[in-house]
Amino acid sequence: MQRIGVFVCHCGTNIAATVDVKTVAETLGKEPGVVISQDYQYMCSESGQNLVKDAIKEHNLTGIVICSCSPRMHENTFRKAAAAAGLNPYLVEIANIREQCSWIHKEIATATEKAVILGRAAIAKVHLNAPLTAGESPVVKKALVIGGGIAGIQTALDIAEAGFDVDIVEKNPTIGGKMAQIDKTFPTLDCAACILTPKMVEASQNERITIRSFSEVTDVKGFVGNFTVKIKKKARYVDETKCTGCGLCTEKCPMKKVPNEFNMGLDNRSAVYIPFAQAVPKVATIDPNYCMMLKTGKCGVCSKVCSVGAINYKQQDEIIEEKYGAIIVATGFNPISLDKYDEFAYGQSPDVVTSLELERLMNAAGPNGGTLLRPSDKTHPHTIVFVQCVGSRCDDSKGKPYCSKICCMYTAKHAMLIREKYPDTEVYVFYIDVRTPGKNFDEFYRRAVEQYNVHYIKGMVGKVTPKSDGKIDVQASDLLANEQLHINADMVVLAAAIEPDKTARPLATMLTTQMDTNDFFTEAHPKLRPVESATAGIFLSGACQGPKDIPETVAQASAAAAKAIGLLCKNSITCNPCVAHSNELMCNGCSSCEKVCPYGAITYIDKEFRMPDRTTKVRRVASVNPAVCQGCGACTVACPSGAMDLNGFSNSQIMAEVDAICK
Amino acid sequence: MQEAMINKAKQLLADGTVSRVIGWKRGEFAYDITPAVFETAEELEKDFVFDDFTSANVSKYLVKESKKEGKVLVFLKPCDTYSLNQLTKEHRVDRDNIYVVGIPGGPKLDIEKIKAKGITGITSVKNDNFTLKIETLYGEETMPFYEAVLDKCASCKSKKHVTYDELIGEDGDTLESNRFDMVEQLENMTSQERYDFWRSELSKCIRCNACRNVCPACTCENCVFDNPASGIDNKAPADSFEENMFHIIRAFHVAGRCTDCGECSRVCPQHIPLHLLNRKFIKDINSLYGEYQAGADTTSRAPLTDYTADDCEASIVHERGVE
Amino acid sequence: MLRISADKIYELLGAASAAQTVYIPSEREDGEAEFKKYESGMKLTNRLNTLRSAKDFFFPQTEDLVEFKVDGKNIEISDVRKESEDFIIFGVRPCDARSFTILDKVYLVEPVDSFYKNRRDHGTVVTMACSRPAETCFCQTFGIDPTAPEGDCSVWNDGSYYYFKSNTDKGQKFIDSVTSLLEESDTAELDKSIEKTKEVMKKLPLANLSTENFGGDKLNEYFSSDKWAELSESCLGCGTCTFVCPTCQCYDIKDFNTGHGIKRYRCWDSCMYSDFTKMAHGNPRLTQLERFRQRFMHKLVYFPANNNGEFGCVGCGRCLSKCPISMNIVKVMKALEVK
Amino acid sequence: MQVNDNKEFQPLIVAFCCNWCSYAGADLSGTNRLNYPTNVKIIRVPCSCRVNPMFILRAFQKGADGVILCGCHPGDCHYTSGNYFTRRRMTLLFSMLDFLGIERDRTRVEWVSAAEGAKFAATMNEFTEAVKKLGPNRRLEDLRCRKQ
Amino acid sequence: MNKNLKEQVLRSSGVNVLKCMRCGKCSGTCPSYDEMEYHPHQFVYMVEKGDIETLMKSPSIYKCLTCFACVERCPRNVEPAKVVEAVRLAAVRQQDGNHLSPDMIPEMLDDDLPQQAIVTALRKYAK
Repeated sequence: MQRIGVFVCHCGTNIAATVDVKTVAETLGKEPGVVISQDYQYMCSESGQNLVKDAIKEHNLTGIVICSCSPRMHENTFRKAAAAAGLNPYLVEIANIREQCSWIHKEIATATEKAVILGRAAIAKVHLNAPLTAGESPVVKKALVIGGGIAGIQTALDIAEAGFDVDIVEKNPTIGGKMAQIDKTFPTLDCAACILTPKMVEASQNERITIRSFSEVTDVKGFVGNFTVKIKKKARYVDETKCTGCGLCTEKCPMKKVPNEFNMGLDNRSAVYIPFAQAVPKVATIDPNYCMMLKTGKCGVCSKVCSVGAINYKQQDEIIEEKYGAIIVATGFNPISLDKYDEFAYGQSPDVVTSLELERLMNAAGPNGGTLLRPSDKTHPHTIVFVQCVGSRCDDSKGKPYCSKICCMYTAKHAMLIREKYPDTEVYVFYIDVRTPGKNFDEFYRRAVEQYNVHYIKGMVGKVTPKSDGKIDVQASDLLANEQLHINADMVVLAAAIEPDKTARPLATMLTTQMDTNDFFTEAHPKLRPVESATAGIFLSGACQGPKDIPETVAQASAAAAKAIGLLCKNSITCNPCVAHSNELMCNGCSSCEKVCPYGAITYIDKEFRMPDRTTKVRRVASVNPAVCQGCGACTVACPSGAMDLNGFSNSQIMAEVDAICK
Repeated sequence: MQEAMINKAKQLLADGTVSRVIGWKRGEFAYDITPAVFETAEELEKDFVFDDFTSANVSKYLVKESKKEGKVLVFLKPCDTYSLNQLTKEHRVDRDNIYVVGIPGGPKLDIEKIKAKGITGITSVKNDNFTLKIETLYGEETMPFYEAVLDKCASCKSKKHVTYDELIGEDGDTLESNRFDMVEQLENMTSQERYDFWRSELSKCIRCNACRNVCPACTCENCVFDNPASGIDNKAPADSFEENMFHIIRAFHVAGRCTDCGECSRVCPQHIPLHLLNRKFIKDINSLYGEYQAGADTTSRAPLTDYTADDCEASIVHERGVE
Repeated sequence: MLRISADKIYELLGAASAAQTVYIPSEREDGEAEFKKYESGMKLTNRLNTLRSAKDFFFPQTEDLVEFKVDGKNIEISDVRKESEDFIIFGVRPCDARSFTILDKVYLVEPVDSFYKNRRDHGTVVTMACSRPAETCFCQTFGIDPTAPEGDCSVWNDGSYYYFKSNTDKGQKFIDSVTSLLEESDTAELDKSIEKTKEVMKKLPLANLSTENFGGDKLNEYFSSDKWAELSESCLGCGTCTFVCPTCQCYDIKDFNTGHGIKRYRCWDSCMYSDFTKMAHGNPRLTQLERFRQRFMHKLVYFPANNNGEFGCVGCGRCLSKCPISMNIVKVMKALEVK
Repeated sequence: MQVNDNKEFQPLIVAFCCNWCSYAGADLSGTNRLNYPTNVKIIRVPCSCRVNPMFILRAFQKGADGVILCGCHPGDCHYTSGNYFTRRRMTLLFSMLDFLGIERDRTRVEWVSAAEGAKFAATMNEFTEAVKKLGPNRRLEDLRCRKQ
Repeated sequence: MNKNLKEQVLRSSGVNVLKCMRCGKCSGTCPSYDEMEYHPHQFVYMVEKGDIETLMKSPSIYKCLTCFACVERCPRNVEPAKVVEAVRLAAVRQQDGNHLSPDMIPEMLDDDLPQQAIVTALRKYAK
């Protein structure tokens, strides 16, 4: 016989003002199975919890119902209290008589009546609650970092530092990401390569870190603590273990007209290439789209000049399968395509460039060896116009709705660097707002204005027109002067919005993580769990979660690492016990449940059954992996025989609630 | 045809390909044919029958039979092959243990339609150039063949065998059928008219479970309606609600899995047009989620275990149809 | 004998129904016949028999037994039995009429089933002799003469007239209530028609089916017969045969929570069902073979064993025409008999 | 539910709400003190895809006059795809109920996010009104359960 | 501030002026900028403030070419040209009273007057 305790909370006057809590407690006290029914001022307070605990002990309760605020508020509080008093925490049910009763109704009589009904439903349910124990599942002590930019590198270093193995999967031939392409960093103006490349080297030398460059994740199975990941190692036609990175092949390669993606296509590279001097791993890669040998079978120069015989034209893509306990996503960002912004004439004039292109133009390792020259005629530009918010802060139909966050600061940096190096150059920055929240950020921007005399104009460029004399007419408004300007510029630099990498969405599908409408990964909680995804064991690092500058990226990378380390430290993890389970005696093995399971938690086994008539029968039956199941219940409805049921929300429990409500 | 089938079965028994044959066994009268398992040539010779009344879909017996020792030969009409495919897809039969011989389909006859004409004391029924010559204790009667055709055959959807190891006779094609006409007719009625129609039909239900037990999609180890733990078990329709409940849930459980073999309506002793419920689901699935024929193959995803991000909303039910 | 011309039969039914409810077999849209409450304008069916048997009148498919109400922690029990009103079932066939005798042997012996008795006491069974038996008929096998029906009152129809004869007080009361419409006559015409029927009876395909090899003493002979496996092989385990059968008398008792109380009710059960007589330990008949065997052994062996040789079948032929796979008691009898 | 001559018919509405979006949305409408009728009683389920057609029929059997299902917006399911299955299942089920002549306005699916407290309240107000107009559920009730 | 006028302009333009983030791209792109006393971004802002009458009195409303460059380029889809057009319409409507009466039009016709002008005259000046 059940012995159920009912506890009705006043929540001060929050509940008691509209619900007659005494009547509720009294009425529910008469329900079959209820042995004690009490009301109290604040049930969640320590003394309130003690009241519950004492009652559990005194009346030897088999289940409790708390009529209080939403279970989303305090279900855990009361579960813990029950556990402390020796009652299984899953024998607790909450009747939500605050958010879903007292706060929305005004009449005491009807609100009280409803509170009683909600209480009855909870009692009906708790009658059928079963004590549940959380299962455990082992943790593979190894992490996977997807993306080898600064976020991925930092995360990997931190995890390795803590003593765990970690693999970095990078789709490009080298790690380094966007930061490797950047010239200087704000607000300190130190050289990006100087601070990044030592970290890249550190990562390559750390024996706990395996860098899988030129590789992509193709399949993810499993669950927190136990992911099985398939990684495609793309053929680079060079044996990584043999290549010394001497670069001779790249020099001798006759095919030299390949747009150099590292320099944003502003110059060319050879078909066999090393992206940049400090690349890690420093290994050549053959671009099959341009290599004459691979395309026509005629050439083979690189193979001839390679002294270690590292060239292998017959190399194939390779699939590697690895097990990981945690996965950190660090897929980063890209500037958006500017094709649809005709008014800025990007694509019409080579002298209209994006900010990232400007980084390369100014970089010592860039196409011009660090001298800022116009791409069109390699002359020195005297007037440069910067346009902010290109594609950011737009209506959905016009671009990205969000602020790309980093543009204000890097534009100030660019303006300052140009004015510093070429004081004869006039620099105009058209802005809508200058956003500089961050340590030393506003000071940095003020320096650009005050010390370097960069012309900041509040207003927007309306039209950019390349002229026949090679100049560029920039038509813009100056909102403060209330006039329209025409600037005869030599170069225009567009601060293109940034967006998540295109590989992020298919990856999210593989990882069963959520994304927002802009394809940024969604964090488990926007405030309290910013570096975890809602899917257990998947963490978020860097700009894949939202626009970030380098310090923020590194901070989040370390935070994600800390969360991953927290997981890897455990030998096993506790699973949610409210999971599906299949009654094998009723299961038909029809596979309906497996098809609707979003987590692949259901597998089938052929199992021998001893039939009541003493014969043996082998039947295919479903089996749920409780560590993988997240408890959605999709399978329970797909199952025609009703063999599949859900702990904590069983068919009979929900129907008991329905019955109680409809009584 | 019967001769050819018996010979084929005897041959396959003799050469050891199969150890049993599922077919139809002659009864006491012209029409009372029972599905049966034959193990010897003698049994086949004596009782095996294939005629205008061998309408039963024997594929469901394979759930049991295919798991026994030795391969089983089964004669399947085109419509029955869809059922077998669906069972194969749901791992309810061991296809490797089945030897399917495809045989031509109907149209088969419905003895109830003959009896409904007031014809009684039937001793033999012969098809003479599409006129039925019916011998009775009270003299000979005739009626047009097509007036006695089973409803399920009258709206045949396919003459094509979707799975077989061997065919006797030619294979046919899927047909343009009028099978949704009645569903559409009902859809065009007012809500009240539909309600009245179904109340008068479903109130006849005696919960004999013949529809469920004959259905090749209803092969649950333990049906929810027989399982007291399911919370919805019941044995007799004690209230009009329970008549509705049973038929709605049963139709829902076979939705996307029902091949429209028509057995449910054929066996209903009360002549409730149960197939209309299944066809309603099939029609909805076809129109909302794209044409889908359960049992046409063994790999496709069933509509209810599948989705697309731009599926219609449930409110579509409110938006269409007459009131 | 008293008779009424065939064209006046509805006048008679109308008169009878003025005093109490009269049920007659009439045809519905799908051509099947069923017992319906007589209202003027309704026609008697031409079909030999109704789809469902007449047992519903005394032993309905579901029936409330008792109600509980829970108020707080108290339980209140109430008796829902009501005295039945008088009614007449007109046109019951001889086979169905005999089925009542069989049901009586179950429900009217101690302990008497008061629900059944209540209805039985208030019902008057007016039987109708058969004139056009069907190929599925085998009532003769069980000693029923379809031309001499039992029941409270027997009726014959020779095509032109309906002849009436009372067998009990209740039957006499029925005749008395309509006596003004009846005329006295000889039975020459009727006898001729009965003779004709008897001729047909001899030609029936199942005319030679005999029960001589069955009875209460045949338990050992048949229980372990290897025929059961073959016979039950194709059985679907549905309850069609049971539910159309006039003599199947098993029921299950269930509780239903209405939200404001518990209704305890009984409903027909079928030995063909997998949960038949399921108890705490499970089901005593584990496979369809055993359940199938139960049905036929009950009718052919167990029932006669307990009821002075009376069989639990009346040969109405309903299961012959309604079984989805055409397995039936005739096929079972024939198969078992073969030595 | 009871219909008194002097009292307006008060329908009983059962609302199944998914834990992650709609139940939170219902909480939010409480937090924001947005009124909706007491007729609505909420049952919490982990995901809208947990709702078995049996539950809906059961509610009607036991005296509900309307049943509404609320879940995360398509694409936002906490479990990735649950509500997509819900959508198909309920579309077909509601279509079947309609086919059997059960009033369409007694059933409904609505997507309510955790942020849409106002939408939750508005939906419940609207749905209750619609069911009120239909009057008591008679076509899909169990007479044994009718309240005296 | 005339609330009714603001309502009218908002309704007839169908524009949500609150979407404006004051970037000034409309004015940066406007070919009639120098002709105008009030510029496209000011139209949006002044309509938001409800200062419609000032705009209605300004010749600026007739300077807009309705080229829709601002509509095309506005990052927030505010559609300033529609606001200008709505203000212009408000001004036209207010001319009530001193409009031409239809029977005055035939006198003014001459062979060189384009057909379209007649239609326009009736549309704009009839009640």
